[in-house]
Amino acid sequence: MADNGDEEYRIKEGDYVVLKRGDIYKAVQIQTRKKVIFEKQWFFLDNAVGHLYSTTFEIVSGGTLQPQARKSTDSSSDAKEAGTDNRNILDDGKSQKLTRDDIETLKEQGLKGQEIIQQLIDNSSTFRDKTEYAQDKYIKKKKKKYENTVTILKPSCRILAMMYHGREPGKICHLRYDTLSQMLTLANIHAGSKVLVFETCAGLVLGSVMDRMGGYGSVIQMYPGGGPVRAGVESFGFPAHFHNMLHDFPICHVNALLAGTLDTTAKDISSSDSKQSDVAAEEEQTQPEAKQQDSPEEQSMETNTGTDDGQDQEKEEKERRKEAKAQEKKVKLEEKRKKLAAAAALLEGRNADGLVIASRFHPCPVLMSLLKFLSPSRPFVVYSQYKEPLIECYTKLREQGGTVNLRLTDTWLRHYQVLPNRTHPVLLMSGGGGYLLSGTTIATDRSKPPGPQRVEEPAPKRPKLTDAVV
Amino acid sequence: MADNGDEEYRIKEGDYVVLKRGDIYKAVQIQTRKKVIFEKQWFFLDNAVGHLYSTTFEIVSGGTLQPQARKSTDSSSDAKEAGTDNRNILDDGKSQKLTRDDIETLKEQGLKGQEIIQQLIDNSSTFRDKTEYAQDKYIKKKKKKYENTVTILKPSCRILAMMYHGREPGKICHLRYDTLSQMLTLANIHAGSKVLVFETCAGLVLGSVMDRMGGYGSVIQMYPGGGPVRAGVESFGFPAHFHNMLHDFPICHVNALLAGTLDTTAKDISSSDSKQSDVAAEEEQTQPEAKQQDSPEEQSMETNTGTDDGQDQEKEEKERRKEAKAQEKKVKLEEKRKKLAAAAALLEGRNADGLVIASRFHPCPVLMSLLKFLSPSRPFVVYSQYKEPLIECYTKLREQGGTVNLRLTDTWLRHYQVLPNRTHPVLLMSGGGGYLLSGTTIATDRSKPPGPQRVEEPAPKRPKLTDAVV
Amino acid sequence: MSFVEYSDFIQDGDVAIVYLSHDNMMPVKVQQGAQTQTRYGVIRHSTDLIGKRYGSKVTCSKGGWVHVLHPTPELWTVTLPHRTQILYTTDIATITMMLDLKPGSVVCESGTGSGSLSHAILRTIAPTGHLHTVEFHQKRAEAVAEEFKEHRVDHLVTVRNQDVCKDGFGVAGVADAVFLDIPSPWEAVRHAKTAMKKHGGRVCSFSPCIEQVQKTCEALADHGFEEINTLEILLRVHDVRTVSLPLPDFGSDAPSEKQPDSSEKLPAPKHTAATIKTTTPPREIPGHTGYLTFATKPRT
Amino acid sequence: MSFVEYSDFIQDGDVAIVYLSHDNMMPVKVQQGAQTQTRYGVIRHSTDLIGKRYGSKVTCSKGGWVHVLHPTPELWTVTLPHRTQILYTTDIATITMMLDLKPGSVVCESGTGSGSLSHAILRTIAPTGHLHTVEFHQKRAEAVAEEFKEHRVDHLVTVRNQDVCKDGFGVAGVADAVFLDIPSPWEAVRHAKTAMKKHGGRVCSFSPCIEQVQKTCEALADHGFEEINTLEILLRVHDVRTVSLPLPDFGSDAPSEKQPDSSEKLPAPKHTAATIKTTTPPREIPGHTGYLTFATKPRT
Repeated sequence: MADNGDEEYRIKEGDYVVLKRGDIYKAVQIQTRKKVIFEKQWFFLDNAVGHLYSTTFEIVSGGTLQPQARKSTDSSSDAKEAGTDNRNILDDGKSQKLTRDDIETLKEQGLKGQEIIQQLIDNSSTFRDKTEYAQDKYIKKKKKKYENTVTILKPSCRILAMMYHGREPGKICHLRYDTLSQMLTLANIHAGSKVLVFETCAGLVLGSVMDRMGGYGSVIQMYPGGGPVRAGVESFGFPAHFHNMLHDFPICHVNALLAGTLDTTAKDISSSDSKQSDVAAEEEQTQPEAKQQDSPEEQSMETNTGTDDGQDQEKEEKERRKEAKAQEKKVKLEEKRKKLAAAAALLEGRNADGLVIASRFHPCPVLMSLLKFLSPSRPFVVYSQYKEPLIECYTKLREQGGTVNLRLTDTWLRHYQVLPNRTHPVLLMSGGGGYLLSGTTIATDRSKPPGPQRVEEPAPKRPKLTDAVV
Repeated sequence: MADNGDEEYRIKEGDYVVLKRGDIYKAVQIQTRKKVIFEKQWFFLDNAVGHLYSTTFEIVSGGTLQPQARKSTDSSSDAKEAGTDNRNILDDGKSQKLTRDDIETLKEQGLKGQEIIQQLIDNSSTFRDKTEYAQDKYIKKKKKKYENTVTILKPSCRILAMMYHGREPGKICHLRYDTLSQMLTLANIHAGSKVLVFETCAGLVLGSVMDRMGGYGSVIQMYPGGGPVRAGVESFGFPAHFHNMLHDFPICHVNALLAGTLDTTAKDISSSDSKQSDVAAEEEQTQPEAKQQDSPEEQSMETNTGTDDGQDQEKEEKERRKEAKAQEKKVKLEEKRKKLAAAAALLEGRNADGLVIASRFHPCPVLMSLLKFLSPSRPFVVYSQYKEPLIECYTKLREQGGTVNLRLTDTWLRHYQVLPNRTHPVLLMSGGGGYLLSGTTIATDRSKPPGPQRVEEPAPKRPKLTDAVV
Repeated sequence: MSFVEYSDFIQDGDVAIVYLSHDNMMPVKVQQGAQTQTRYGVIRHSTDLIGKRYGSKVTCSKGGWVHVLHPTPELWTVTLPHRTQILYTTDIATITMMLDLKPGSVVCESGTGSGSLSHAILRTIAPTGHLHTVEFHQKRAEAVAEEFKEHRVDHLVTVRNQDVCKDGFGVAGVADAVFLDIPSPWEAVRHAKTAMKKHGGRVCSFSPCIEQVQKTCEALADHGFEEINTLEILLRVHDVRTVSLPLPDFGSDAPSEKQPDSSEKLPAPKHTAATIKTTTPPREIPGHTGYLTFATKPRT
Repeated sequence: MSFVEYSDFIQDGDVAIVYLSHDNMMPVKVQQGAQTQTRYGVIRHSTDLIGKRYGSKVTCSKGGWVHVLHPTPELWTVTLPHRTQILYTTDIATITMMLDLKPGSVVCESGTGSGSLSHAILRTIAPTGHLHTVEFHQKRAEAVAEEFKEHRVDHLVTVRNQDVCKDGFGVAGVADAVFLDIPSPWEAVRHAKTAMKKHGGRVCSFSPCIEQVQKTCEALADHGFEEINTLEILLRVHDVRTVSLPLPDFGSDAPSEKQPDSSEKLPAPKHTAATIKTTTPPREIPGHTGYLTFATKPRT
């Protein structure tokens, strides 16, 4: 534990980390005396500070973490010996020889979760005869009840993608981790490029893009509604300089920017994205309605009300506070304005290197607008939980031209159990990981209107008579 | 070969059989001196008569079949020893030591296809180093070129379904064999029931239903256009009495039948399904256009032309022939009328036990019409190559009521290579087997109009906020 | 009612399937005077079931209603009492076709388990076929035999309580098809061969693990079986949904000179969302049931 | 142009991808004075390519036209000269994420093969990472090294021509990730461990056969690797199609008393077909590429 050059691998106060138990992950920040709840257990992470990442801790009384001696947390599953079918099982309700009291006694004796589970298995007359599927279910149930270890991991794109998919798929539009990996590759995300991201996936997609760019290049987050959502980006725990590459631009100015009518010197230009906190925006994001679009109006209404009369002193006091606030607001607005101008300048060249879209919005208008910011010969990729909107994107793009290599795909992901004499695909799998439309931009002759394109993507090699080709 | 009680297992003149080589199947009838072309080779089946089904024959000179000594036709693939990767292969074009002349010499020496292939493998310096995938490709290519055996099988639903899927998927609306197996099971096809079939799958689906009913019960083929298509039914080689259970009814009379206005005593009632031969109907079936619907008119036009004037004697002769023909036609029409009346009588009770639909037509109007002929508590299943039309069916059924247990599904089929140290899924798989909508009818209160139904099929257990439930 | 023949009306002694919802059905033994409790209230057999048409809507005591369905092997599969893990309809359908089953087929099966496949086999081979099914476990053999009687298919089936690996199927030279769903199918291959007709037939083995498949394929080849073919089939369910996709607001392309309060004058956006019909897969689906290995027994 | 950095314009010495159609692309080494033959005619590098913008349309001598694309690892994967079977983008994408690759990662790979994965790794770990790739076959090692030079990524990669199972990766304690695509990965597991950082990292082995996976998982466990996880990923392509479904004619419900010639007076059916947008899968698709086994090397 006391090694040299280990500093970067040690857990520090303020670090963003991921808690892990089995397949369950949770991203948290290390904060002193901050109670953390994970898998219905609460504890404090204070003791983890100074330990190496990937250490497994036992949760002991009072929610204190105690580092575990190294060596496998899943010995109980190693000890399994499945009966392959359960032809010898009779459900007489008497298969467990340990009583509730026995278990309490074991706990009092200081037995740890894993040991209790092993006791339960040893005392189950039917466990060995159960099918593997039934055994797994049994162990999982018992583990949930009695196990009390947690491993602290350094976050990575892989871990966070698996975490969101497992815990809160609704927050990331059900984007499965392997689908995310396809997006990053199909969009050729790499250091030094300029990438546009439009996402409503809690910042997971944005963070993954930033991770793959390693702090080199620029990422412009195109965001809808009140403000950019980036909760997920924090969980990556990027070094501070990574944030220098991150820019954002509200989509409500996209048309103006494209028309060349966006005046970034205008005072109120950023009114639409001020005030509303990320948290609020994120909360809204889980709502299916497009409420966010209305919020600017609501807000300007609010700021115009009040301040009619009142008691003199209080009034003065108020006035002063108000002025200070106004001043503060002004400064903030000016900052915002500058940021917006910087992002607009990045976009104006229409020479971005990549475009990644993954949102709950209809992808078609988003894609058609944002494609205009790409250089020719650059990849783009659009995610949707549903296939139909991507069919529409495909059709529009084929009509309009300006892209090649269009492909509508999804992936099929299967995990395996590999054990001596018990190798098979895992019995439950994800139903679907969503769909992707990917392609490459090409140079269009801007002087001419986009006429009907030569049909370049040929029909399947053996065209079927019943399939009319697009 | 001379066993007792084997008669039913021997190939007879006139039998419908299936030729097999590797994964390739072809259905033919045993006919004397009839040239058969299979996998680019021609031969005569005469010699097969009297041999047992499942015998493998060698095709010798003059297209004669010679029974092969029993034992495995794929020893060349057993002899394989794959290099797992092809890291030692260099493409210098010199890997095959046998020249074209060598091979010709081998042939002259009377070596059979399989032996030549083994020679080619033995003389390939790179074969052993090739990856398995490459080896398979190599053997397949060579087999196609040099092998000349054929196995004669007794047809079965399994074999014919695999044959059509492999050879002519367009003729059976790309219905994969496993999807067909689901249909037969989901529709609870069994002896003694009364089943409606609407298909444009060359008769494969109809034949499969008849096969599962074993000659007990009744099958009513509801057919579009000029006449019922049943080429595929013949290939099953059913005993004659199976045809007693088969009825047919043209869908153009369905509305009249449902309205109670169908008069099966009317003279011209069957005019719409006379004349046009099955062959012609089948040919049309491969056309995507709904041309067939027009054909009755075209035909009546034809029969009204000609016969204006000519030489006297010829005229008389013609007249007489015409009359004979007219008489013949009358008899045929009367037969048709009787058949139609019988089918109509079967349908009128609206008490069929099952409904199977698999066609190139839009399934929605077909399903909505034909469901009316089912008893309550009976299963139905609809196949479509595409998912979208079945979504429409589902939606309509949910609006209208009268069914429960609705499920839209497809299946994913994977074959495996199981060989010592070389076990893996087969490297190529079918892209898709089509979609099924299945369900069960329930009794509807016919006195009341079908009002909005209680939503009985609940939302997914953890409804996502972004999913508006139907 | 019988599992191999439809009836129109519910009778005393029938087994009917009470349909509460898509994923909530239950089998009921119909008995004069009996009652069945559901979450919608009580069903009184004498008044609510007997004499009613299958498929009828039955109003329960609490005012909720259910439908009473005629039993089929497929409905039985999703409602039967599990005494073991069972085979589901997707695998069953494939097995039925790939074993060439039809009316008149003679089939051997082991283990019988909870009888899910057995019922589907019986449906297909009736009225002239026969099923010989072997179950190692005595209680289970008795339970399934009782069910066959209740389902009025007992004339089509013989249940044997023995160890198929040691004692075989109890018949020789009669089967058109053999099905194995046991932990060590390779130990039963020779018995399968014995049970089958001299002329030949089809065999299928179901195993969850690939090692079982490997050993079984080897045993099948050793015993002269041909056309050995292993496959896997998975069902995918598509839930039909109407979803609403919000449309983004890219703003106006006019110069942005408007004052804060001018925002009130902006015309309301024309559309704020597009509605589409689509399907979604369930979040988790069965990813594996077992491998199906088929083979042909040649003439011997 | 470089495989790790975009350029706007085509220059002498670049490798460009000529796009003829969706399934017909070819890589071209751009050289002053050179010509490339395509089915649409000749492309003259000096006039048609050099100085042009990537993504431009180029009209060939026969009047047909193509697009010239900037190379990416993904375009390279579908156009590279096959010296071996290669890894495709679907597996590559998964490998990249599951190995935690990013700028700065140090990666060991064996075998290099045709370099399909290598290029994708280099793209991801640039500009500060390094790839140590080991290829058993000398000619192949030389060919891929030459390609790395042409693609201007040679500063990021060391190619070694040796047997990884005997000689390892030629480095120790430096790798964040190791990738194995060799016939006997279990023989290279100890070398993988040696090559990896003391602190730990991720390893992946790609194998087509399950027996290879079984041995590799055992070796990984024996060498103390953790979180051993085997998975498989398959791409499904959905071809967008417009299809026309004919509507059936169920006839009129009026009494059928019409005469033969009355048929001419029937009104034409309103619709004869419905047109829908849908997707179809290709008839045959890759059903298996290989199993991907991932594991974590813990701190040692």
